[in-house]
Amino acid sequence: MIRLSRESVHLAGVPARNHLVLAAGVLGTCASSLSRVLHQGAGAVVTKSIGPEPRYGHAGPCVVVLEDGVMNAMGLPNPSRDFVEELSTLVNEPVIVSIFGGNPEEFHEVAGWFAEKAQAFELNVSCPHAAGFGAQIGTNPDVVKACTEAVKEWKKPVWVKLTPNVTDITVIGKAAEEGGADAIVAINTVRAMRISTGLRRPVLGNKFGGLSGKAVFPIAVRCVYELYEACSIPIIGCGGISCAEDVIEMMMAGAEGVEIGSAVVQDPEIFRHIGEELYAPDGISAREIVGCAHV
Amino acid sequence: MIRLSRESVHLAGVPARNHLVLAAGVLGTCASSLSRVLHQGAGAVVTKSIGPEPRYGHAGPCVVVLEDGVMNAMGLPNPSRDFVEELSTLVNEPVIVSIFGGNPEEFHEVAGWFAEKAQAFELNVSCPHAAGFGAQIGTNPDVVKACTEAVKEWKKPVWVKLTPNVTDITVIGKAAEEGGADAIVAINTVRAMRISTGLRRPVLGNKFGGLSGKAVFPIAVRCVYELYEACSIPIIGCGGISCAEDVIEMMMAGAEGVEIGSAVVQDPEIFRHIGEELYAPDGISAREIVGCAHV
Amino acid sequence: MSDGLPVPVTITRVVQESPGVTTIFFDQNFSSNPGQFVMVWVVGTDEIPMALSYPNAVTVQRVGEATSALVTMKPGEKIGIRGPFGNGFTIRGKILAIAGGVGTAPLLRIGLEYPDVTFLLGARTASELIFYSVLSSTCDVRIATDDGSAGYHGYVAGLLDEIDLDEYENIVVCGPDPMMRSVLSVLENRDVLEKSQFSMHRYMKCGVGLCGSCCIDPNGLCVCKDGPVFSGEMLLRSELGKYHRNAAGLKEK
Amino acid sequence: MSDGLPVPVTITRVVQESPGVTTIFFDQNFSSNPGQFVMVWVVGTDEIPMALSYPNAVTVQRVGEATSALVTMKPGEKIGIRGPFGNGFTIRGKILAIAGGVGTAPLLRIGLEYPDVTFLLGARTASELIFYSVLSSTCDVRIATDDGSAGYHGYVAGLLDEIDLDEYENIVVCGPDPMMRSVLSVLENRDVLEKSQFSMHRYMKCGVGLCGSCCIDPNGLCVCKDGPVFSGEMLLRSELGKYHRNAAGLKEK
Ligand SMILES: Cc1cc2nc3c(=O)[nH]c(=O)nc-3n(C[C@H](O)[C@H](O)[C@H](O)COP(=O)(O)OP(=O)(O)OC[C@H]3O[C@@H](n4cnc5c(N)ncnc54)[C@H](O)[C@@H]3O)c2cc1C
Ligand SMILES: Cc1cc2nc3c(=O)[nH]c(=O)nc-3n(C[C@H](O)[C@H](O)[C@H](O)COP(=O)(O)OP(=O)(O)OC[C@H]3O[C@@H](n4cnc5c(N)ncnc54)[C@H](O)[C@@H]3O)c2cc1C
Ligand SMILES: Cc1cc2nc3c(=O)[nH]c(=O)nc-3n(C[C@H](O)[C@H](O)[C@H](O)COP(=O)(O)O)c2cc1C
Ligand SMILES: Cc1cc2nc3c(=O)[nH]c(=O)nc-3n(C[C@H](O)[C@H](O)[C@H](O)COP(=O)(O)O)c2cc1C
Ligand code: FES
Ligand code: FES
Repeated sequence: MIRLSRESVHLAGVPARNHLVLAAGVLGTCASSLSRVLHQGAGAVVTKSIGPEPRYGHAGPCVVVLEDGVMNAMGLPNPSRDFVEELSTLVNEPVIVSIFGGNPEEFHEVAGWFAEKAQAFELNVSCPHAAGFGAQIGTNPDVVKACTEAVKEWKKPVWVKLTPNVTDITVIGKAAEEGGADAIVAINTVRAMRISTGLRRPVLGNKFGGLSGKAVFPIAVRCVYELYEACSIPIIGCGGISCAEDVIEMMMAGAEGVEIGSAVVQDPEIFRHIGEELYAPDGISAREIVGCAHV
Repeated sequence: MIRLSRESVHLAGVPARNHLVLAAGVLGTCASSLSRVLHQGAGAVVTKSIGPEPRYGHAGPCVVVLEDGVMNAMGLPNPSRDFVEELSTLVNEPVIVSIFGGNPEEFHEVAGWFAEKAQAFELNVSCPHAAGFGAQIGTNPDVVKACTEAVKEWKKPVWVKLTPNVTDITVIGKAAEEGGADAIVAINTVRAMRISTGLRRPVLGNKFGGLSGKAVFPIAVRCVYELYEACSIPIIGCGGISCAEDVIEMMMAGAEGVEIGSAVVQDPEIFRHIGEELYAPDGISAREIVGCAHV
Repeated sequence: MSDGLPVPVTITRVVQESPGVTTIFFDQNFSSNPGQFVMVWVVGTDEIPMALSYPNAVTVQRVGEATSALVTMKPGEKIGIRGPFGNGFTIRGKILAIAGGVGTAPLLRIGLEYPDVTFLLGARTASELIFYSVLSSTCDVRIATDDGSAGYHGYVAGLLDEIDLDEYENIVVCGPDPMMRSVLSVLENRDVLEKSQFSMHRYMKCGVGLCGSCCIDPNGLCVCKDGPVFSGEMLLRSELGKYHRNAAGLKEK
Repeated sequence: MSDGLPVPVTITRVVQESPGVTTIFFDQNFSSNPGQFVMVWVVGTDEIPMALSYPNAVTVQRVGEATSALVTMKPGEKIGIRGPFGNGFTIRGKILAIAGGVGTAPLLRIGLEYPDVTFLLGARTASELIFYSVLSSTCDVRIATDDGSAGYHGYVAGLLDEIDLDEYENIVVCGPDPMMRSVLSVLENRDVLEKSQFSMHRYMKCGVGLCGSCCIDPNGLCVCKDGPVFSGEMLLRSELGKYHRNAAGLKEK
């Protein structure tokens, strides 16, 4: 297997300790858990998505673990503005604040709260199961561009996280780029459902949810590959990554770094374990492989 | 587990022996293999998709088997009009001819060749990896409607098979319904890619392919559920079904019957095995459970 | 596909343990360590964490919407069970169990299945004491009520004064946060923290260490996965008894 | 994720066996039964089925684009391998192997690894005989060439006249379709079909019994999964020697 050198990395404006970033919404509601993930070897962490008002999330079940993935419909629970205080212990750490809103103004407002504390913003325009937010914004290129521009006013790096639940993801990627995004994150979860045959109804409280984990890896690689051909800004690969080999594959598709979420279910120390396998003193620079599968 | 009674079923105009249909493109190029699958217990079979000209398909690799699914980019290889002769041994069998074309006229022409022989047509407006065909048609509701109308002129049942690679699958489902479709089949494969890290390029000859098998089951259930709420014609569920319980789950989402493809890799006698588990003398009628998860 | 979907079970028996607490038995056993929990899907309402009081039962205190729906269910109705999840207690030797209110549920099996258990049972008032009779047949049970209507008059932590803690190899505790914090203080003062284990409860959505809603300060451990059972030493400098986070992640006292 | 993606291997040695046939050795062994095959990904060109002539080699006859690309590859270059796939031969006792042209490849390991093998080797002309010397060190090898430039003058089936077929417990055959059909006829006439096994080749795209491109009439079996080795009895009333289907599924003679 190809191994990478442990280099200090700038992931689209964020000084990260390595290429492995904790994905949004996973262990991301407390400063203490974010800090724990950093200590366990994540190069940077993305917070739970924070919105204009506190939300308590959908009724449960909110998560089911499948054989080869995870399905969730959390419903964007978040403490809203109180999270500014929560982050105060993490000021100089590589923390990317994920935010969402119902329109560009809300994105601008929420970002403003964190303008002092965040190293960067990640815009969640892609959650497939929260009415009025997320994917309902992220399927419209004009809105994506406007939200990106609105947050860009705070002069921080802005990553825009895309939904795969669109006919052509490159249209949305290009809109983010035009809006001034510093990076594209691909992908958020894939809209999905499972039904309990015993109870004769969808298992998630919200009925619909988002699929993540191994099952979506080939979809995520495809999206990153398509975006790499269509856009010129850096791409952060996300979706189903669970080992060092997957990281290499995502990089070859065009990702400069990766985000990892669901894999913590099988291995809470996934960042340390992937890091141990991925990096070696005689490793090569990631630059040598990013996008190399575009032949 | 719920078990069904072995009833003679009319699946959207097709007199089928049970609810389990062989999916298009799987063991579907020879009359002999179709007949074998029928003997092994399929209720009906869909042929390989047939188009206006013979095609030899994409360069290999065309298929890779993943841990939890299959990825393929066959490239719609097919013998075109010669397939009429091939089917002559199957005249009174429950055979659904899958067809594709680049426009409504081609769909009409190809269907015409089989108007005497097919029990029904399935329109492949959904293959995610053949330029100019399949999904490039199936993402446009107007074209889907026109293709359906064109084939409907032959006065045979018409099933329209949809791609999940769209922002809103119900828009396409409704277009098929307006065009006079007798059923909707959901889903075709999900656009995907894997990269060989050792060889530093996409593993499929066509680079992009379609994901099928277990990995896509939650996506297929979701699509069937959405279509059941939006459309009034029968739905045939397809995607990742590999056991009797999956069949029940698809039916609860709204499917009157199911198609099964990739699962033959793990078990070439999958139809017999699922049938043995699914049906019982004291089983209930499928009618009792189709769509029952819409609470 | 077999996977982690909720397992549908049918309720077989509903037993009222006290005015506010009901045990719901179902038709399937789940093998677990005492202290592990399951996510109970109260269909149409919510999914909530519950200790398995028996291999085939949960014991529910009615506090809000989901618990109210659950305690009014009838035999024949179905619920869904995910799990068991979490670590559970490590049990060896002579055991002191300290339970407050419905916190008795995760400790019940210890009282019933292990040979040498002293069980301290606390509640606000006599009618709220649960599992007293079943426990007295297998262990040495001592009682405390806040209002003095039965047993010791005062908090269950007060019962510890009369107990020689050196006798016990393990001290297992479950109850409301303030009760656990006060027990923790007593055990610290009497220098036996290292043999204590506390079963924590925090707002849970996933149960599998993913969503982060159950994480506790200051070390960010997941109550659902790293717990719910933690050593007293670990909890000493934790948020226990000070605050917890609600469903939105907002801190509450 | 470990799965059925092509395994990348590096070519270590390229051996020209005859003007048109080349053995490509690589740096990894694949354990297989003789007669199983792999899908060889000739990067940038195509993926094609090939017998493993050795655990770490395929022996390639140049016939078109992919085989031409493959035989001109150099040590150090990489190819991808999926498999092994298919059933392989069942081998026991004294064996008669009958090979035509590059059909020798799937039989080679039988000649080298089993104790009691008679090997009938056919080719169009002397220079096209492959593996003669390596096989003669381990088996009784007899030769036939269409042009009489070495050994028996005529088709390899002709060699059967001089052989007492009752001596053999298994008869294994691989070669071009017409050659296999003629061997099949001889074996039928001499009433030994039930101990014969033929390795078939048909157009293959998936190798795993999914796409249907390799199916044979009249029973619709997949050469890639149910075969490539079939009993002579099964093939008697098959399409063998009459037609096959090409990549588009069109019948060809
Ligand atoms: C590991 C664990 C084991 C538990 N075991 C038991 C038990 O055996 N018996 C029992 O009666 N109770 C148990 N609980 C507490 C029980 O989960 C809550 O009482 C229940 O969730 C309340 O739901 P509700 O809809 O009725 O109340 P709500 O009105 O929704 O909330 C009332 C209060 O209950 C708590 N709560 C609500 N939802 C949750 C949730 N998803 N996770 C955690 N707490 C929540 C909150 O503090 C909330 O303020 C346990 C909790 C945990 C974490
Ligand atoms: C199970 C099996 C084992 C084989 N073992 C060997 C071997 O050990 N050595 C060897 O030299 N050859 C072997 N072959 C034949 C080999 O696969 C073909 O010669 C090769 O695929 C030709 O590819 P090409 O691109 O060079 O030729 P093309 O120009 O593409 O085609 C030339 C002819 O080769 C055949 N062919 C082409 N592609 C395929 C394909 N995907 N599957 C099957 N046949 C194809 C067709 O008959 C075609 O007409 C085997 C075939 C099978 C099915
Ligand atoms: C429980 C859970 C909660 C999530 N919450 C968020 C969120 O708040 N914001 C967001 O942008 N993505 C969220 N996601 C999506 C992940 O960040 C990630 O895009 C997705 O899970 C795919 O990556 P994975 O396969 O590595 O998990 C969530 C995913 C899960 C499983
Ligand atoms: C090898 C292969 C070839 C396929 N060819 C076709 C085809 O020609 N036409 C079509 O409509 N669908 C085709 N499909 C899609 C399947 O019919 C089916 O929609 C998809 O595989 C999902 O079902 P499954 O998970 O049960 O395989 C093909 C799928 C595979 C794996
Ligand atoms: S409940 Fe989700 S991490 Fe504990
Ligand atoms: S090659 Fe696909 S079924 Fe045999």
